[in-house]
Amino acid sequence: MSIDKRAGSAAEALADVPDGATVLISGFGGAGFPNVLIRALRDRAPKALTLVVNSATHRYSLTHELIEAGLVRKVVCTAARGRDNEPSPFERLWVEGRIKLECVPQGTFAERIRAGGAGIPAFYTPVGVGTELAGGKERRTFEGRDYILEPAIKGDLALVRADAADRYGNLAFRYAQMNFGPVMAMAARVAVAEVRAVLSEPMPHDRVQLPGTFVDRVVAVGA
Amino acid sequence: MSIDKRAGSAAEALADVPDGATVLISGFGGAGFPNVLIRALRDRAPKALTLVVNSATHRYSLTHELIEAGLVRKVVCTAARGRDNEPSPFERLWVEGRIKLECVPQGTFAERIRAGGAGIPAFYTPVGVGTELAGGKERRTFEGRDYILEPAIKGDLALVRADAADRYGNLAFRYAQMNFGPVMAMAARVAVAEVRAVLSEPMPHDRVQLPGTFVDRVVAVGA
Amino acid sequence: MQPLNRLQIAWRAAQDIEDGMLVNLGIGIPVHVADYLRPEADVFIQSENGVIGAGPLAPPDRIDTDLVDAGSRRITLRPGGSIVDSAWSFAMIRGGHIDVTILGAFQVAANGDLANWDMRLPDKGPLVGGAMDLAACARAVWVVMEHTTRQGEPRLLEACTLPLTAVRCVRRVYTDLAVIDIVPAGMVVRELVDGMSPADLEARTGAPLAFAPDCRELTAPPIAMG
Amino acid sequence: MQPLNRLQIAWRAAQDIEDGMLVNLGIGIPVHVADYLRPEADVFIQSENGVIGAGPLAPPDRIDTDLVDAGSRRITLRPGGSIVDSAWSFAMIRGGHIDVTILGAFQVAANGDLANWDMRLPDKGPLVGGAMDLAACARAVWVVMEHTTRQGEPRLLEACTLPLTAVRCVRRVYTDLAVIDIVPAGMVVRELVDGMSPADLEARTGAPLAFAPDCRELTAPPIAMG
Repeated sequence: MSIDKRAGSAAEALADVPDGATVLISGFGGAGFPNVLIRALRDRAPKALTLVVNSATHRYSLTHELIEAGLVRKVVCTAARGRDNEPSPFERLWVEGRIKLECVPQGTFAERIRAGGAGIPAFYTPVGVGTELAGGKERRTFEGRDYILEPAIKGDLALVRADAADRYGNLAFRYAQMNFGPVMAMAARVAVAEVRAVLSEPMPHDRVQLPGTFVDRVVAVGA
Repeated sequence: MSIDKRAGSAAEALADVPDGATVLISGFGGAGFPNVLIRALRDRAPKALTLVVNSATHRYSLTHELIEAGLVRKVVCTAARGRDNEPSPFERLWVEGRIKLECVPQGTFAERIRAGGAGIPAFYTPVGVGTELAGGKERRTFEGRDYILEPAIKGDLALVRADAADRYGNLAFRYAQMNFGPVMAMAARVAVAEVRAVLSEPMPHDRVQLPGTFVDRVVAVGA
Repeated sequence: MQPLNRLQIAWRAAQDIEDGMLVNLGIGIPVHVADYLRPEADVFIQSENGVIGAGPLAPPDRIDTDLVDAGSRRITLRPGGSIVDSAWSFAMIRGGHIDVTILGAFQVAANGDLANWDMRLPDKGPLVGGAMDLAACARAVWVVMEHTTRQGEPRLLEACTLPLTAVRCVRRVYTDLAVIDIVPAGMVVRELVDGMSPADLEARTGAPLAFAPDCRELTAPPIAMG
Repeated sequence: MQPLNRLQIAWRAAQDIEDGMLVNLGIGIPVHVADYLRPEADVFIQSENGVIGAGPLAPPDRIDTDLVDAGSRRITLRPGGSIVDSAWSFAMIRGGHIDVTILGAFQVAANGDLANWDMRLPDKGPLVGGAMDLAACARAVWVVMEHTTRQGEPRLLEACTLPLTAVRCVRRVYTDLAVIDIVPAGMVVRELVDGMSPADLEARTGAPLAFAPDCRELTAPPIAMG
């Protein structure tokens, strides 16, 4: 039976997401948010999710809908500050103690996810040394410089946005859509991509930016 | 003054390589060997080099010429066995104790070089646990599985082969040429690429596989 | 005495960018540095979201919602520019490949400690983004900021009181009043705005200042705040 | 009694590859597994040098010296195939994304220990390549090898005597005489070549063998050694 990772709809692609799942969601700087998948996840409504997402409050991302719907137990992110004076949905729940937060420097965030997908359980980084985000972390000196130990992040599910896919799950991104997509897909047990279009032919090898071997399901959602 | 990384010749690109340099050389599986640069390095003849190269004995690579010329103090590699019954140049010097060898599993080799370029001083890996290549390395358990600590590798110089470059040092590779090129260029203080052709125009962004910000000098050498 | 406005601070920092540098610009005043680069300085601006060679803002008819910088601004890509994923982008940052990052700050200490990520506002979440990676790992860290808070409190201090971004990282500070280098002995004033005495500056600064023997006047061309 | 030849061993292993698997094949007998995959099993073959979807050897008129596998063979790329750099290739391997790796071996122990990288030959250097990464991190490790050395010494042992590649990693062994699973209790023979008694196999094996209640005949179609 030949490989075919095309799902009929976002809902179908997410039909098996369980309560308690750790969900990695791509997108940064206004590009690459898998908003169709995020909304389908909200509709499916699994409970007690842990979200691993660059921003808990980005205005172009629908991540806040998962938070507002009360589906999220914890957010691991680099940004949790809303733009407005009025608290964002995340900030409201966080101040009330109803949602947990792990704030991570962005490079450490990307590298911990990459490590999760690449079989590295932990690595040392100079980032955060001497700051409160190093609190409780092992500190170690290599060649006269201080570093802290950071653990890998893995997910049950990754939601990724790309431009094009083929039946094998190969992905091509437009411009800054890429951001966390490749590492998140690699680090998750099940990676689902929404794309503008699914090609009818296999993607040419030199256009593939993320091999389909890291992608489990693709959904065409249009522009 | 506008950026222009084009060197007039391989010799010019390597004119400042000092004795004792650590040189990373790309190429694997028969593709991506920077043989024009390797020969230019042999002609320049810096002494007491440490080579970081996938194979010390590959028949399509000219690495052996550096070894035969007596320029190499140590080789860090994944493969040091010649194909023939008769010892290869490396094996002859190694058996005589005139060259040092550090044999590294290939994924650890790639990851240590990437770490060197990515500011990671050390990371844990499951590869090699329980083998003699883990000898002397720190062992640690994460979530019930054993890992060893591996240090980063950095270089003074990287020699890389690609298909095309532009004046900014952007590189595009053909097929399996890529292999260690990106991580080696990133991990070296000075990265030199030999390419089939240097484009007269800037490379289109979606053709760039290694940004020129990691590449210092490019030399067109033809096919 | 005419302090520089925010765009003039950006202009002044831009004058120190050298040919061929790879530069990262933070959100706020720093992104405006790009507008004042000398044309002959062939600079690549890196944005944490993976854009290498960020160009000017896109004109309305050329906006592409996928071509954005880390601040979600719709930008263009300069010739020779390219885009990498976040792991590569931060490998570039953490690996020391960024020549200089220009960041905003809440506070800078005499030893180079930087606080620029968390003002501890009530009801507001933290936002660290790439600040810690950039501050800890760029080859040079320059800060552009106003010399004091709106309430007139100094931002240059003996020790930061807000949460740190990175320790001993800032090399130079551009403010509306002065250009100050941070060296092992502390803060050294290199340029001072016309009409301000060393004592005036010291009164607005929370750390000891040395004045360079060749301390010059801090000037900038007129630039209207947009 | 007709032992399988090397290509027949590869054929037998190929029969166990399931639909859609991502498979890595070692140098030697293992690469030939690709030649005997069932057409309906839509398999991607990964090669350590970054090729994902390695196809058959290139015909002479379509050889491209840049399109090679980890064994330096000039290959083709299957539809949907792509190529990544070595860091990504081994992220894929070490990260547990390879469904099965089929490797050659010098020795396999009853606890699944594998020795396949260093025969300790005089005057010959070591060659570890990607063997340790694959053996330690693929979801399943299968070995294809001849049951004994040319000198008739067993390769299946209580404990390996040659340097280990990885510990407790081998799940299944295909030899010219038998198919053997490695389970926590030790080696279990699943298939045995016609005309060989359990006692005969035990005599050629250096570790205790259990025989599955449903132990079958190991058969393969005739394949001439090229």
